[in-house]
Amino acid sequence: MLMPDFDFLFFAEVLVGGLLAGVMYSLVAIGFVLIYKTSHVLNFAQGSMVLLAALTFVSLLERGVPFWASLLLSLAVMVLLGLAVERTVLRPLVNKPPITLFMATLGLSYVIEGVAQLVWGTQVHGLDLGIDDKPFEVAGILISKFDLVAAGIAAAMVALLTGFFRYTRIGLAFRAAADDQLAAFAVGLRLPRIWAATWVAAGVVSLVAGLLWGARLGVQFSLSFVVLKALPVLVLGGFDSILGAIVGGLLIGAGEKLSEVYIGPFFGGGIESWFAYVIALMFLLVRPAGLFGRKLVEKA
Amino acid sequence: MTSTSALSLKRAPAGATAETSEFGRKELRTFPEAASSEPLRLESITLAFGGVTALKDINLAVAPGEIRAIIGPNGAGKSSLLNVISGIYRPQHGLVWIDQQKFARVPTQKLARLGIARTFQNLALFKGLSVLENVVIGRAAVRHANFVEQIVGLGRARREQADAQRRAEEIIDFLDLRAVRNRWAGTLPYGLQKRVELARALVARPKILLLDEPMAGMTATEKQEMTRFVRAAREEFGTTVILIEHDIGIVMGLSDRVAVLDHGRKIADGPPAEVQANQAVIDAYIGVPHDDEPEDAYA
Amino acid sequence: MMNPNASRFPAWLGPVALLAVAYGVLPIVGSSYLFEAILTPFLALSLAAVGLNLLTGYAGQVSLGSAAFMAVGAFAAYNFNLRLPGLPLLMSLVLAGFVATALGVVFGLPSLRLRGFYLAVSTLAAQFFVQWALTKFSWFSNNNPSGVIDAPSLSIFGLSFDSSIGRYLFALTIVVVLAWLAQRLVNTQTGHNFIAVRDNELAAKVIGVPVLRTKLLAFAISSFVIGVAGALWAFAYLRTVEPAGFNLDRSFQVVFIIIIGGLASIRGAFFGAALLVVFPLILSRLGSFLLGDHFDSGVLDMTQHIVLGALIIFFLIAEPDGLVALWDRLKKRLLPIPNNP
Amino acid sequence: MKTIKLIPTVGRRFALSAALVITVAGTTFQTSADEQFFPLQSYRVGPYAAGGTGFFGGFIDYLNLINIRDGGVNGVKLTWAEGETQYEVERGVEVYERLKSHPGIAAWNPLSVGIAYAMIDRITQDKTPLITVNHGRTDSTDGAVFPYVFPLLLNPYSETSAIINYIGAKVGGLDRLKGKKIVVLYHGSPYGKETIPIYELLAQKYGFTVQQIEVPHPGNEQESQWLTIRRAKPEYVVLRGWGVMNPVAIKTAQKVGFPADHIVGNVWSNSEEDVIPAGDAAKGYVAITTQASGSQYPVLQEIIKTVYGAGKGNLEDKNRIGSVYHNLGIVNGILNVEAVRVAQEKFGHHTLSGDEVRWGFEHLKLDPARVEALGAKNLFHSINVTWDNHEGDGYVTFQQWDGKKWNVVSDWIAPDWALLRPIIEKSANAYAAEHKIPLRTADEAERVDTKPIVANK
Repeated sequence: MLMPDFDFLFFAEVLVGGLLAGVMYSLVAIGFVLIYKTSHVLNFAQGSMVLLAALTFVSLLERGVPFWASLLLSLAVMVLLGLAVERTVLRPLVNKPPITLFMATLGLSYVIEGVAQLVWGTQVHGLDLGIDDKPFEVAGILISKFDLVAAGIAAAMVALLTGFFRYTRIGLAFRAAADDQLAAFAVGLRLPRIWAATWVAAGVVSLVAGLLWGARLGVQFSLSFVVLKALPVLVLGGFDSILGAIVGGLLIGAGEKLSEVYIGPFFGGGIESWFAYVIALMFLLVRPAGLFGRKLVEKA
Repeated sequence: MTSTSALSLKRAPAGATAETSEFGRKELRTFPEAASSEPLRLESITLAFGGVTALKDINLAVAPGEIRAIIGPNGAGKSSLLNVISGIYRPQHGLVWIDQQKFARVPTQKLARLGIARTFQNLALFKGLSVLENVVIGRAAVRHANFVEQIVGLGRARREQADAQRRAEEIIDFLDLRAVRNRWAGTLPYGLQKRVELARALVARPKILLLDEPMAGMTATEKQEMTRFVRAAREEFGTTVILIEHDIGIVMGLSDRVAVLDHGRKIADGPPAEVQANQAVIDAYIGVPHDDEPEDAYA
Repeated sequence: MMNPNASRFPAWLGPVALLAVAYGVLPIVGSSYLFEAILTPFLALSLAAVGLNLLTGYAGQVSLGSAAFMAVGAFAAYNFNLRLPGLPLLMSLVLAGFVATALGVVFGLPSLRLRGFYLAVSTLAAQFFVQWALTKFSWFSNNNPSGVIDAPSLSIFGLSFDSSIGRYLFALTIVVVLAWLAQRLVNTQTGHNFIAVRDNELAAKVIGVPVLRTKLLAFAISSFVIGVAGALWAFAYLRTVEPAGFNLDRSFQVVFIIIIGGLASIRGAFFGAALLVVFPLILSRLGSFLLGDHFDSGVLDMTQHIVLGALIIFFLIAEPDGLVALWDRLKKRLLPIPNNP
Repeated sequence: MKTIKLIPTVGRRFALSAALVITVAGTTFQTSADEQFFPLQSYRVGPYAAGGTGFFGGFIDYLNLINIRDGGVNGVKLTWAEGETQYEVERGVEVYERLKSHPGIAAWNPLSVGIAYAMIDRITQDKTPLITVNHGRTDSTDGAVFPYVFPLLLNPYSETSAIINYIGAKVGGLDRLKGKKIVVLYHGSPYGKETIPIYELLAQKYGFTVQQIEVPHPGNEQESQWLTIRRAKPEYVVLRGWGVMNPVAIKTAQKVGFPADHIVGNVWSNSEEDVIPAGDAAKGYVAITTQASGSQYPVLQEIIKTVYGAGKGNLEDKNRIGSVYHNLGIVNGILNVEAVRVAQEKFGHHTLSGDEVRWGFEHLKLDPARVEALGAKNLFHSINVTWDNHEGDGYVTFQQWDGKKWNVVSDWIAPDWALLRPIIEKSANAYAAEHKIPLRTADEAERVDTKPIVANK
């Protein structure tokens, strides 16, 4: 082989690839964070929401509905879903322990997956967003335009959400609810409305994630597996930090790819499926609230 | 006023023996040295969360068998103090002496074996257990049989279970809980739950009992009952009691001595009458705008 | 149907009658379909749920990795049986349980520092790691190129249990024994310690419940039971398993069983498993009956998916204590003075 | 407007769904003297639903064709019942247990490795054939050890050999493989790993280097694997994928600039569902197949005319007629029906026992002339199953995706059966030893149980 022992360029390439892959994980993780922040629920149904959003969009598109109309209709579906979830699942379960709510979202994910496939069928769809995925080279490192767009969208979304939380009235209400539900209630914030709003927001985020992941994987049942990629990100970044979701995503993405390439061969490869969890776990043992999470792990 | 508290600190053992001459008949046999020394002493405890100081240089000596109240406005640091004693918080500075042993942080897991039991401000019963089971489990610290022995139910496991059961029944009778002994703990009215918690603490026959607002949210009758039980517990078992309570009327009637905290500092410490007349205490209470907890007016 | 004076019956009558039916009546009247497709998987899943209920229902530690411990039990039993010739079958099962226990303790270690969701997510690490390891190292499957293991024939003391009834009785006996032990356990001090740690960890710690030891013990015992359940799944039910059979869906299935059946109830595990095993079959029978040839098994399955998910939400909202609570209430209505189990 | 169609579909589905929930019932098996029954462990939902609907749709379409056009096989009606498995083993077992006592079972066709494995013991006891067309356990090719299991047309080892033969042809002959580099990207599962030793063996034999890289299940992230491939600069990449791993592989290949026409997919990476989600990235991608796709073959035309014309077509989406899985289902139908026909010639034109159908499969010889007579010329090549060769020397071809459909780009290629046979026998014998199975002889294979064996207890 012509390569030297350590190929820096290759390392950099894996690193960049990993970071960009991490952005994709973050996209899903942000949806979790939104809901966790305000209602302290780990929403396992996030994956099925991603599936539903993407499937709705692509099915409408294939039935001849124009792009923007499809997007709006899918958005409407996600909004309705968010409202319905608040009404039928969250509200009756208010004041139940968080773990009960978590299990309810497990059930919810079954319902959403079932309905999505019942309505739209189980076929596999391709999804072309018109973003070219051909690579171009920067200083010898291949970079995919699609990934850059995804990263851009993720960045925009984070900026948007941060701005929203920081500067809008309802955003501040969100934060208040996140900080102290009782207090928020006391000053007259209507929690159900806030929850409904967060679920709607999470639905919108899952539409974005669904489109990007769908363009990457094709729109099919496996889309709901993306939650499994997002969970270690959340653990690492903290369940309630949007910044954590981004940084966690980057770290997990990079760590996972580098370890697969450099550590994987010692185990015969294929360690990606669990390695992210191990990274996250190790980290947790040192810092039980994740990178940016609040230190009240006990609450959960 | 600080001088008084320092004084009282030094005076404590002597005062205690005088006040509690008739307590602890049973326990004296088991722990002969306990009566002769302070069961608990705090030595310049300072505790802060982030930048906020919760406790500042607190000294407190507890005499054997006394009922010692800790009062103060909301946020004065009373609960923090109890949490330092039970090892839930680790103070930045200072020592906790329990029975001649000193701790920078009290090991919570060993608390029961150190002879300390406590109740919690917000109910901390095990909702999934019956009243009786809640009380029985109070003996956890002195049980050693492993789970296999327990499943088989022979020898040590059976003896321990029988012993715990017997003691629990005694306490249940003692605290008038017989009527509800088989109910789920979580289904009882609030006042009764507080009493069950007291039972769970007492069944361990602690030398020191820490009560965190044992009467909060109770009706007047319930408070009277509770007062009676706390007193009876001291008479019967010779337990030293440290309690936080908001109802000043009750505190003054029940306790031998009262320590007052304000903004993390101890501003007074002494017999109820003395504390009641203390200007700093009066100021502290008036200075505090308004508690949202129901609280009898001071004085 | 039920005698209103039934309250005169002693408490042991119910379980004894049930055992009499299970051992005496079913083997005579049951068909092979009943044993192979319903009862045996029902027993194995019930046992797994008993195990998880000890950990999650009683000790309050949420685990999403049950299937991993089932897999460990199955593959360990297979390997003990394969590599230690002459080892009695029961011994392989017990040893397999211990291997699962060891792994359970290792993956239970995070519980000493983590709670709630963080712990739940960390148990996923067990799920993925075990599946990976079993696939990766073909030693575990005796270098079978397909990674599939075949169960040995079931015989104890020269008695063969290889017919469908035999396998059923084999599973039944193991499940009865372990469930009985579990039932005893939850009524001992240790069982109460589990509940104490679940209900209020701090209070438990203060009164001297050894919290850390209790948590690890819960992981250990639970993993043992789940491991044996996995071995039953492999040996008595499917008779050939691949690591992929113990995937995340299986873990969720066990979680669903205890939610629907009733958390912190040994009986609940059986109720929940019965529902989860029988419900899809009823639905599919319904489907083919109603719609005959035109019936689309896809629609049916989607429906099942939706109904299952909705059931879970329903139970969490309306009956958090699960089927067991419903059953008890029903019994109470039918028998004026209930005999408490 | 196409949207209009959507509403009734959704409505119907929900109506069905609602109907299911509210009614109560049970089933009984209706029996009739001259029926041959096919129990179908189908999967129409879940992650692999696309393959399941295609395959079982094709299979049912062909059975329907025989019933409608010919009135069955020599007057014996073909019947079937479906049980949904979601590709899950225990549900497959449940369906097996449910349907196994149905009279007149011809053969089981699960199209799932896991379910097939779980059934080997059971169907051997029942003496009913288990067909694992194109997949399954390689060593079950050896009929001496596995009398009732038939990995028809292509087992995984033959697939491996055929792929290497194809790549050899592309580089200008097998001898030109020397010094070349091939990467095998395999799914992180027992299925994925099964062919590792065969690639090693062939690499040794032909002197090329092979690097085998695992993709963890489900395979929706392959960045690191493809960067490694990019660094390795192989001539060809063999994709031994599954489900979502396939389109992601193709997309990621494009991302790292690896040309799609140098990726060769195996039989689980060769369907429309594997390439459509990859969009344009899949243009030029090549995959192995035992049956060509497209609907131009006479048998498909007849199915369209006779079955779909009568409104009895099984595929909801008619565009999928002639797709890879649909055609595989049809070929599978041909093989099953012809095995029944062969057996009927020997045992009579009536409902046969499972063991009689087994005999039929063991004498299933369809030469190209017969295949043409069946209207399947160029759909598949030929098959010649014997008592000890249960694969039947299937030929394969390679197809290339042009962005819309698959086009055949090679002749019919034969795997190197002679090379593989000893390895297969060795593995089969080891299995026989471990399970204490006596090896069957040619004479024993001729002994046939004419009574159906219904193990009901």
